[in-house]
Amino acid sequence: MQSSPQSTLDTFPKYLIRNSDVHASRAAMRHKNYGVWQSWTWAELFEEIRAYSIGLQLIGLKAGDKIAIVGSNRPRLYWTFAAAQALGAVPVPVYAESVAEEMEFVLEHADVQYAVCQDQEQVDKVQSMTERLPALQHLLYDEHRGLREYNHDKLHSIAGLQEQGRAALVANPDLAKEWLQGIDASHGGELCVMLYTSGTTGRPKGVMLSYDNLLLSSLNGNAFDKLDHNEEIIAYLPLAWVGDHVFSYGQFLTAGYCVCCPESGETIDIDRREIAPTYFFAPPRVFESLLTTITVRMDDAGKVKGAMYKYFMAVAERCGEKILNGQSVNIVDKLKYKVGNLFVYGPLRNQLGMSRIKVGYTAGEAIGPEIFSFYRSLGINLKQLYGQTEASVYITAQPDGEIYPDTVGKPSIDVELLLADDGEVLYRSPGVFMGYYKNDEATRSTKTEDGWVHTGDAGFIDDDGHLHIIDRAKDVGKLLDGSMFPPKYIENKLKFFPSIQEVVAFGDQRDFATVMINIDLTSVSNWAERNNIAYASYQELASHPQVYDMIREHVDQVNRDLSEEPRMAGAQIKRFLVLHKELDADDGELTRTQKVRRSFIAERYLPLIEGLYDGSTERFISTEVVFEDGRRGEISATVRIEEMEIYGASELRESA
Amino acid sequence: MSPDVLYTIEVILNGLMAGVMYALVALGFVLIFKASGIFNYAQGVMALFAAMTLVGIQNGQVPFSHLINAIFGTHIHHFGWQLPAIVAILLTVVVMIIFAILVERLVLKHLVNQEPIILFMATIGLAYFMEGFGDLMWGSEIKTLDVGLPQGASLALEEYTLKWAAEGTEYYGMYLDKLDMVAALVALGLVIVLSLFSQYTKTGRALRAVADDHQAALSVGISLRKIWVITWCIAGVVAMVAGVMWGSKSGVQFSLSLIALKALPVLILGGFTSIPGAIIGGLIIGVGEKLFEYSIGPMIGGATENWFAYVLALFFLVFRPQGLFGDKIIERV
Amino acid sequence: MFYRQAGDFKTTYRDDIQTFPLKQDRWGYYIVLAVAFLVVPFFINDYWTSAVMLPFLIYAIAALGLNILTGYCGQVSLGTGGFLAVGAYASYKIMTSFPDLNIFIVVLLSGVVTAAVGMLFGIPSLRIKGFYLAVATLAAQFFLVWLFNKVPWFYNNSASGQISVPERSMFGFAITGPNADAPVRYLFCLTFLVLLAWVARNLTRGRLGRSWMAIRDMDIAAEIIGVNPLKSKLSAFAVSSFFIGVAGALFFSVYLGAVEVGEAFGITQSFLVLFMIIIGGLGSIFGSFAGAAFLVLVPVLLKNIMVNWLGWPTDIAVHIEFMVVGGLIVLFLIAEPHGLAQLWRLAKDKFLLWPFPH
Amino acid sequence: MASGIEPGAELLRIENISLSFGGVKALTDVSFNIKRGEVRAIIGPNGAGKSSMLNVINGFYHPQVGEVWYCGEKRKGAKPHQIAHQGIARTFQNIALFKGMSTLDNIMTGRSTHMAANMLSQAIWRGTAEKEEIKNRRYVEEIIDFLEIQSIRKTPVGRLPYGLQKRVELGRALAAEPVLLLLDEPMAGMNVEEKEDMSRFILDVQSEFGTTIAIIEHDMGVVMDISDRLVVLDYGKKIGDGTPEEIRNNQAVIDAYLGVPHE
Repeated sequence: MQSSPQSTLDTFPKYLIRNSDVHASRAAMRHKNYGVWQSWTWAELFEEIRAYSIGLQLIGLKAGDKIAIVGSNRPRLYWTFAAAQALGAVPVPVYAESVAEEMEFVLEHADVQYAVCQDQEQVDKVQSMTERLPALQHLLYDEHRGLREYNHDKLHSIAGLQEQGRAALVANPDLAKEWLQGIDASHGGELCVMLYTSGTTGRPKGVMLSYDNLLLSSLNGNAFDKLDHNEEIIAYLPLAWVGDHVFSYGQFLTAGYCVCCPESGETIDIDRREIAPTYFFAPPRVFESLLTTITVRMDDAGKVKGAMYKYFMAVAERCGEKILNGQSVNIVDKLKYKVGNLFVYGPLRNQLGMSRIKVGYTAGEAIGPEIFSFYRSLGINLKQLYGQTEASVYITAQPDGEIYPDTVGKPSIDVELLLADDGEVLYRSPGVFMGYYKNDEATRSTKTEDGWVHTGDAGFIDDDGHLHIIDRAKDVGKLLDGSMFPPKYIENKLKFFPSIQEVVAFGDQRDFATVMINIDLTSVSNWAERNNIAYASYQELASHPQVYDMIREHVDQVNRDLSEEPRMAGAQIKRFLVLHKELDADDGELTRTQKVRRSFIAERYLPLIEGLYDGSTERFISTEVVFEDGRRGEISATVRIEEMEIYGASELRESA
Repeated sequence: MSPDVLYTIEVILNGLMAGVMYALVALGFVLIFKASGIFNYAQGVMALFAAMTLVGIQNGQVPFSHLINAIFGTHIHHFGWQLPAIVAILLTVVVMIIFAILVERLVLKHLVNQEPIILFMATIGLAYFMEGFGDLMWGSEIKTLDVGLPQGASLALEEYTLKWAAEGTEYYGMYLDKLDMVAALVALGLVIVLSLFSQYTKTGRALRAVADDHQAALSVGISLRKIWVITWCIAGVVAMVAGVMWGSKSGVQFSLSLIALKALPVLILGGFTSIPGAIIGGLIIGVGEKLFEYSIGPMIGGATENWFAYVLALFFLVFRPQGLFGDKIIERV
Repeated sequence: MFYRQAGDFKTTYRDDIQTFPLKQDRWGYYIVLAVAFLVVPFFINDYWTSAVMLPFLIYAIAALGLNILTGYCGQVSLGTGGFLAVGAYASYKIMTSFPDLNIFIVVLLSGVVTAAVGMLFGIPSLRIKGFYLAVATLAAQFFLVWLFNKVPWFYNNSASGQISVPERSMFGFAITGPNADAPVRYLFCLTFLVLLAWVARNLTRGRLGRSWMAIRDMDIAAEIIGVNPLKSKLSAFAVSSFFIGVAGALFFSVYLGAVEVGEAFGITQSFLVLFMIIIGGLGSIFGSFAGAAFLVLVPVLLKNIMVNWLGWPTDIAVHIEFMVVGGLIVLFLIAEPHGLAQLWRLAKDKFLLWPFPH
Repeated sequence: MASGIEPGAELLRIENISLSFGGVKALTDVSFNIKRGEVRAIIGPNGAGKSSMLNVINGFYHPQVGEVWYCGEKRKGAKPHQIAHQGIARTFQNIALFKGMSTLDNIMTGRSTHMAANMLSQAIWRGTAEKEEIKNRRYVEEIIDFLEIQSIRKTPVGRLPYGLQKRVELGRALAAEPVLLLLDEPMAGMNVEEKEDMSRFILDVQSEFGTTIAIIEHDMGVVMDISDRLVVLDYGKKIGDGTPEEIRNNQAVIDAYLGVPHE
């Protein structure tokens, strides 16, 4: 249909055109809206995006302009990428739920002239900061609700723009051709998108990625997992996150598969089940919470069903992964697994909407081994990958059949790895970013002349060539006795226990390692119910002696493990406490991607940390918190601190 | 007086008698409805069952004899005694009380605060069960019931009314059934006893309280379940009386249970909650259908009693849904 | 447990509101249909046809009818027997007055006649509710039966007062009369049942059905939001009576062949059908089938056990049957007021949620 | 019918209404009007006759004395369902949802006034019936989206928590695309957040659909916020009528409310 004098496929708009030719009548996008999955074929999608793009052109969007995208996974917001790129403009997705000042910084720093908002809420947010955003010219919105009364000189509905675009196309036949020529003129080296990394420390940095970066890593990703136009995925992660950008946009266009947008936050689970994606991606958090809900729900099961579930899950644990990896298992187990598949695994996959998954990925953080193997043992091909915005995601990934929970896999296609002396991992690949926007000094410090990029993560490569990540390189500290102290490593080991939600470890430049622990409300409260432990509040539950005992066991377990590894033995946990409140992004204790802000916490809970080291058995603490409705308040408590026993580094390893 | 007038009077009187019979059954409905808001379709079957039991006990029948014989190939039928009516009646009363308790235990208890229509259907089920049970227990053949009530026409009355007719006309005096008269008296007595009971006994007052307002009654500590048992007992007894009357009139047989259906229109007219209503409704229906049959019946093939009552009730409903004595219903939202 | 909803998603409202949204259900339905039409006819003999199949099919139609009125629209009726009679006599009169008329048409027309009568007796429902209405419908029951008894025109002055069906055939197959073969009669009734069930489903899932349920659940609110009670109730009576009329016509012409109104269409019929929908489940199409099947099979079963196995006299069997049926009604009203349909629904939910308990 | 009425012009006029049930006076000589597009509150202590007033407006009660003028026409003994067809919809003080039906079906039922397929086409589910079903389903879905109740679309309303039921009932009323929407204590028994949501919805309804709204509500704070004008009833008599300001300073009203706890 719109076949243009095709040059090489080196930009996303070109892929859009390609798909509208090759897959014209295939579903390109779905959106659960008004009760059913509204669908667009590639041909329709092309038409929509072109109209949109022309519309943008009419209100003056031109090459080089920055256009912010604020909102959740809605088709029109995804269209904005292509529509803008077709005109040579640069889309800048922003974390919709980020607090005003964060968003304002990004919009200001990226000096965006246009902003596309999902709905009234976002429009209000952006408009509230207009006077501090001189560059901003036009606001666009997807959902008109509640915006009727607003002044519309500088405010446009996307649908409205599309109408204008269509009208213009009719009025002026050449427009379409010019538009296509514009696309042909562009090339792969150009800036394609700017993604702001929600830095755990300091201000977010704007990572500039070129078409080549994203296209190549997308294509490599497709090749690595044999993804093609038959995939269906469900887009539910923040648009501003590189993961979503590659999966729901890069690979979407390059592979030509179908992206489905859920109806709303509450319905995501149902929507996933309805669509049953063939390719799935989620940070460990999602898998954790899914597993927790499964266990919680199964706990209420009747005797028979409960027993059956336990039995077959045991079978799966024994041979499920082997079967998935195509290793040989004895015939009896094979049979048992088949039965289990009929009665438990199959239905479970069905409930999770994972019956059709070809490949599932977890990344962003380390995932608990048992969580990881739980899904694999169900027959879901879940894999880990290690990536970064700066690398357009892929650095390493686990190849099929070579899955080890404690590694993040082998270098992805076209990726080279290098280990610095301090153990930091460096990489070089076609996906490597152009640089940080308006921040050369940061660029220089991360990216060497010859294109190596510092991941900032410490790790090592084992004999099979698999990469192990220990921790953030700069976070790997030393105890005063000189032994190594990898906080994240310790924290993750603890976090792998379902009853533990969040952990903050201390020890750098100190005599010994200590941890602050956040219990996981869902699983612990459930545990409390079953052991009929009464409690009135999170605080009371957290400070309950029996809870302490349970946590104590976990910590002890971790200490044993640490003592097994000579390099870590010194970092055993000497004292711990259970925090009286949940760490919360609204209080700035976590980042928007739910990573802990170590330094911030360190000063916020100073008294407790002193307590951890001055040998006192309890400490009083009072902190300011922000409630959901924005009100501020104080909460205070006296937190108990407990002493742990330390194990000698295991002789076995010593001798080895 | 011309014979026609006299005939008419006779018809009316007969109607009144029949009406009393209907009223008798209707009474049972009203009692239960007032106390528990249940529309007890089984009332008719209760009457049948009571009558059967009475006959059975009186003639010393072996309960379930047919079944027993079928299973063990035996040939037992009677104990071979004859009990005096009064004893039989008392025993029957006991049976009905046991029955009432069972009903409460097994059925009502589990159906508290269900919609009336559900309860209604439940009693239909109950009726079916009892019918089968009664037949199984005493056999389904038609039985004659004789507790020594006077039978046949009252000759005295015939003699007495002979001379009322105008000279020279053909008239053989008024035909009234003694049994009907007795029934009328019994019904009257029953009503008086019941009203005294509900006026002057503690239980009676409790009954009224419950009828007026369940919640209130409960809050002042009247046990609903106890009340229900009592009402069902009373209803049982009333059913027995009705059963005896109808039984001695036209034999104890299945059709007896259908008088329950006849009582429905009576209630529609009289309202579900008023004892006098039941009586008057009964009389109206009785007289109405007799007169209709007498005057119009012949023209349209007779046997109009089968439906007259219902059609009357139907028209009545359409024009005065709340019944004779009910007051206007104000719907709120 | 066997359900796999994953990947079964709807892109249009048409798909979303179809009768069997789940693929597996849809297939189950097709299979049942195929078996009923293509397999069963080759295996049924006269006994099965007359003892089980025909009664089931015909009562299912009647139950559907009553369920529309009572289950969906909330108007309790005890006049079913009477309306069955109307259907039967209508078909008789039509057949005898228009000998050449196709039997299929005849049955439909009987339904139409009954619908008219039903609407007539439905008028009181505009003023009265609950068992007041139930009583009013008794008037229909008794009056109609009496009418067909007393007015010779209805039974063409036949000496016996009975009506007996003349032979009628379609495509060369005798449908009615002594020469009709079991499979043919079965298929004839089955066709009507499937057709009417489909219609019932369509009516109950659309505007009309919703207005019925609205009247049932809260009539005042319904009227205030714009549901016309007159139309809703009368349409319910009409549709319901149409179904029952068709059932009556089949009952007489295909099943019994000759009837005497008093015994064939007495009050007991009214109760029987009412029981069917209570046990089956009020306000459920499936329930109508389940209830009919249940109450047709239970007696057959009991009879076989007690009479044929234990060799008890029939009358005892009948008594016990009464007890069992009555007992079941009470039991259902206590344990599961929504009947077999609800049990089915729960079981299904269990499977849908499997392995999760809730 | 209402199309002729400009925003701000009189939509409905109550003239000297008196209503009594068997001697018990519910309303005595009440007169007021409602203008197109406004939020008109009817307030007053318990038993002041507010609900009776709504019942008169939507024709459920027929006052012995007085006239109701709607869209410039005097109403003569119309039935509630006819009045619904004239564009008056309402919600109820104690929720009057159809318990046996799903959220979707409840709201679809509210759509009846816009559906007209004949019985035959419904019976065979072809042609107009199906088309109209789908068309209106779409509209209903927009309401569901508007009220943010997607997640309970197919849940039987009986199982829903109180707050959501209230929302569904609002949805059912909106489905009729009413000209005049009567809300009978839409926030009774709600907590602060729920009340805020509900007020937002009500105001959105007014702005999105240009619906005229008559609301009974006890929460003075909320009423004063969202309503343009108020009528105050006490013992069936009108004791005040005007803007929130005027009402606040109306002595009669203050007296009526003295000692009357308003939740």
